[in-house]
Amino acid sequence: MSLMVRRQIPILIVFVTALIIMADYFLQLPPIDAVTKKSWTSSLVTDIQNWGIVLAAFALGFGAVNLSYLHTRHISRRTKGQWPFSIWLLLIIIIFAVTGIRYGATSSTYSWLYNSSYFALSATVYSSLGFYMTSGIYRALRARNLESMLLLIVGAIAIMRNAPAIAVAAPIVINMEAWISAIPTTSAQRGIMIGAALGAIALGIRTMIGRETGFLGRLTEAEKGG
Amino acid sequence: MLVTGRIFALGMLAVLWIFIIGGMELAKKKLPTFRRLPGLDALPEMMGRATEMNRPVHFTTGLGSLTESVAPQLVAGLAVLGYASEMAAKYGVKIIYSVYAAQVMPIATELMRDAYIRAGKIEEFNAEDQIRYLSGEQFAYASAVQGIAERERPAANIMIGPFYAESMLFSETFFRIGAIQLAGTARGYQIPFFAVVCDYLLIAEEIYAAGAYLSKDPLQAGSIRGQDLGKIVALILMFVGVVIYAFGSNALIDLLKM
Amino acid sequence: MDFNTVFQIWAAALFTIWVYSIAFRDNPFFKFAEHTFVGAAAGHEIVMGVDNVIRCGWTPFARGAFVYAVVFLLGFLLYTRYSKYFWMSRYPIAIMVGIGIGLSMRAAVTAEFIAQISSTAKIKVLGVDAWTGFSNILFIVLVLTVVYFFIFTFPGMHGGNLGIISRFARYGMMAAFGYSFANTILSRFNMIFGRLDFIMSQWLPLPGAMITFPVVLILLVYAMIPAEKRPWPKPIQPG
Amino acid sequence: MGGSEQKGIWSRLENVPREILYGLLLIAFIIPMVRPIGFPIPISDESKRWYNWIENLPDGSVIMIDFGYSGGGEPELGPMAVAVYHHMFRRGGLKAIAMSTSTEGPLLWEKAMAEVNPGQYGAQYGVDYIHIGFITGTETAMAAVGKDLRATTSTDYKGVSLDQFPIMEGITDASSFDTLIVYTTGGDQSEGWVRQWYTPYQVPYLCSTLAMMVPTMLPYRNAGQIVALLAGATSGQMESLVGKPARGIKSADVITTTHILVLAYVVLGNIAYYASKASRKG
Repeated sequence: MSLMVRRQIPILIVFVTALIIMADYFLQLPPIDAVTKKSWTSSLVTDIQNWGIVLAAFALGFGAVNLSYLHTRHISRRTKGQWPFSIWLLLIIIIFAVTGIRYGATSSTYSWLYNSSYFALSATVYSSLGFYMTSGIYRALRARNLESMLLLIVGAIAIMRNAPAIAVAAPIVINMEAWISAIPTTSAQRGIMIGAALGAIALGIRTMIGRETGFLGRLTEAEKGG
Repeated sequence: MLVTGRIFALGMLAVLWIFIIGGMELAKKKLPTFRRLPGLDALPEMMGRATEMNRPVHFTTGLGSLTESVAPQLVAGLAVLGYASEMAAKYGVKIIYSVYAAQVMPIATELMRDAYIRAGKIEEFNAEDQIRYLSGEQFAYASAVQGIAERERPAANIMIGPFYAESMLFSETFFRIGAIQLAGTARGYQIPFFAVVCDYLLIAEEIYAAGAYLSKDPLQAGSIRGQDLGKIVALILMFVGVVIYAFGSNALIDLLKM
Repeated sequence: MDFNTVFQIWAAALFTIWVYSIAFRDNPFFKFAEHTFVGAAAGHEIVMGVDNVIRCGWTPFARGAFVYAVVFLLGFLLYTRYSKYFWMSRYPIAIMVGIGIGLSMRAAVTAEFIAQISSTAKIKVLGVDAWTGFSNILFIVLVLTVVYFFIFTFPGMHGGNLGIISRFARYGMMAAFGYSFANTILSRFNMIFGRLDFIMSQWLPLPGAMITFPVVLILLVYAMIPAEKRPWPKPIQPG
Repeated sequence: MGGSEQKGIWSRLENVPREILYGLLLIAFIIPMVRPIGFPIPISDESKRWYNWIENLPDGSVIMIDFGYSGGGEPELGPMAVAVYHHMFRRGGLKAIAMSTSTEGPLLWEKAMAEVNPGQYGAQYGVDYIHIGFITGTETAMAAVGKDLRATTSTDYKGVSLDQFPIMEGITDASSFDTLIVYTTGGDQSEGWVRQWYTPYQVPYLCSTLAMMVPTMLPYRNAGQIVALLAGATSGQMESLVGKPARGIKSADVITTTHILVLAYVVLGNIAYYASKASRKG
């Protein structure tokens, strides 16, 4: 009974929801509305999708809850070199959440807060990887064998094309890059894409039939035993 | 009742459904055999080098947890971890696993302990030192891994799982300290960095194959078998399509448009 | 310029410099910036989550779609995952996962499987000039070999002389990765340009910025020195 | 290979400290910013294709725009979005309806609109353009808006009812739109729009992503699922076409100098590698 409620029914929900969403796309199941020419599944799917959006919106709080768990632990244990930062992190979460909810996400107060910190930080954090790439290029981009030679040559041509002045000075790189992008890159990426699509479909099938249960999260005692 | 323009897609989905479920059922009786994965062949070399230099081997499965959509990549990474641990134990090399998702800790501990038992070297296994939970935040995790690289100078680094922006950071750092590297991820944007910097590579779907091959899990191996059949269908369709299109027939393209 | 704008520029500029310091070495300023980033991201997600619950859930509810009361209940159940009753969170998650799988499977089979097959099958190899013909044949061969490369459970397909197929596929993929790599450089450099442009055209012209700039850098370099080698502050000795 | 013997110049060159590599890179960034050179920008066929597509849309066309990028992508995609807005407003007769699949979207949209200043073209909020807010769920959001926009959200991003805006008259679902423009930093988004809008509804799709994402999107472009695919980094081209020089054109100098430096690194690194390998043997 307990396994039923705790495990089988959720898996059944996944199966049925996915099936309805797919059926609405592939089939026109009667009864069909005379005016809109839409099947009965259509309005049901509209509803399910909108519920999904509201649920996903609820789930946006997970990040904050996870961080709170982690960092209150750091604070209570006084983890060396970490706990003052943990306090600051929790404070920032609260400041953002309170300001944003109190004044609204597009209020001038909140956008001031956003522009002073989050925007600057998120714009910078990922760009700092540009530095690592540079030393990676210097040290590792070597023509060691045919494979790495191909990688290097193609990369160098694309780098030249991406620099506007080089492309103007030597227009041939424009044509070369166009060919590289249209022929070898597109075709290799297509090959990878076809494989990945099958992987995604297989994952979907395994989840629908309850063979891929990662989404269930932690296991209950009964499940661990069984 | 079938929606025109989507009939072939529905049929294809049904065929794939049969392939994959059939593949899993058959694999329960007999595991499919796998093609050689050149990336995995590098492991003995890496272990040998670590023995020679008397330095550890570092292992990471990247970011992501078992409840996200990248979970299959993490599972594949863990399967390789089990295999690499057994080999490390046999060679007498210390293997360090850097953990990102806390939930992976108990699974990894069990996996590595089993591996050491299989190698008959359980007395050399020290979970606390070898399985290190670093952080659940991307850049904190990344800088902690960098710290391990710089302090303990592993002779080899193995990265298999879902990697994000930190891929370049890791591969560059371990390259700088002279570690020999094996990397694999199915996250397309990160493969190029691994391809540039790392010595051995598992490309995209290859990591799932590696995971299934090493873990001998019939569900995964069977699912891959089913996908392979799907790829063969794709190959046949494309080949036939190109040939008949060259001779002026649109038959296949019309069929796909059904 | 009003105080708010000036403060905003100063804060953004300092955060930018502190984040870049990670390229050289880990240090407390980077840690401070990083924790601000992680906290702000989580806080921002809450704000947008609430915004969405109100606009997409509360508004229809207030107009009489009372079924949303159930949805709200399910939404709160998501948070049982942190409690003893975590299995309750599986119900809302099952709905989300079901939608996700349904949407992705029904479209992926067309967009990423059939459309790609039919686009490949439509490529002309006859009746075109020699170069186009060569390019097109190369294209087709690469698609086919790369798909072939990813067939794992038929080892016979890769044995003996057939190994050349996979090798060829790897060459094609390596070329593609080289192209991606170059494009990533462009992306990352563009981002760096954006931040440096901000520092140079917005922050440095402000009064005091030119003097503060070197001070910030010196402090950073100091912070990068390992704690035990720093004259001050001394690290706290454990025990 | 012994460490005791003196290290040759090649091996030293091979192991240049990264601080020097980064320092040179910073210099390559800063010089052209201090003294702009004004390198020309060649305009690609793909940029022209995008430009002409918008130019040739019939009057009264409705465009869905996804502001789906995060702050990290702003330096690349912001200039592109601004240039395209300039184009749409200057051309006139188009309805630009924006939404966001990324949480930062609405704030970045406001930033972009402040740069565009639609008032200079006489464009009005709610009449010529609007933002219907961030909608969570990524592909679920795309599918829901495509199936029934009004059922998904009945307000704009500030919570004002959509019924009050003339631009929303007759807009019901994906079939009300003539073109889809997406700016995004996420692969789930750029690919998701192909799956959830192009595949079921065949809405023509103009896609602008980070340069690093372009290669993975190429198969869609080749199969005709995307009309034009542009890296945000090429926004300088769009700015020239539109005649509104801004950050994109400004970046051209920097991109050139830094890319030349990178090429020099590649060459130098390889020379050092081979030379030190040769000297070790000899």
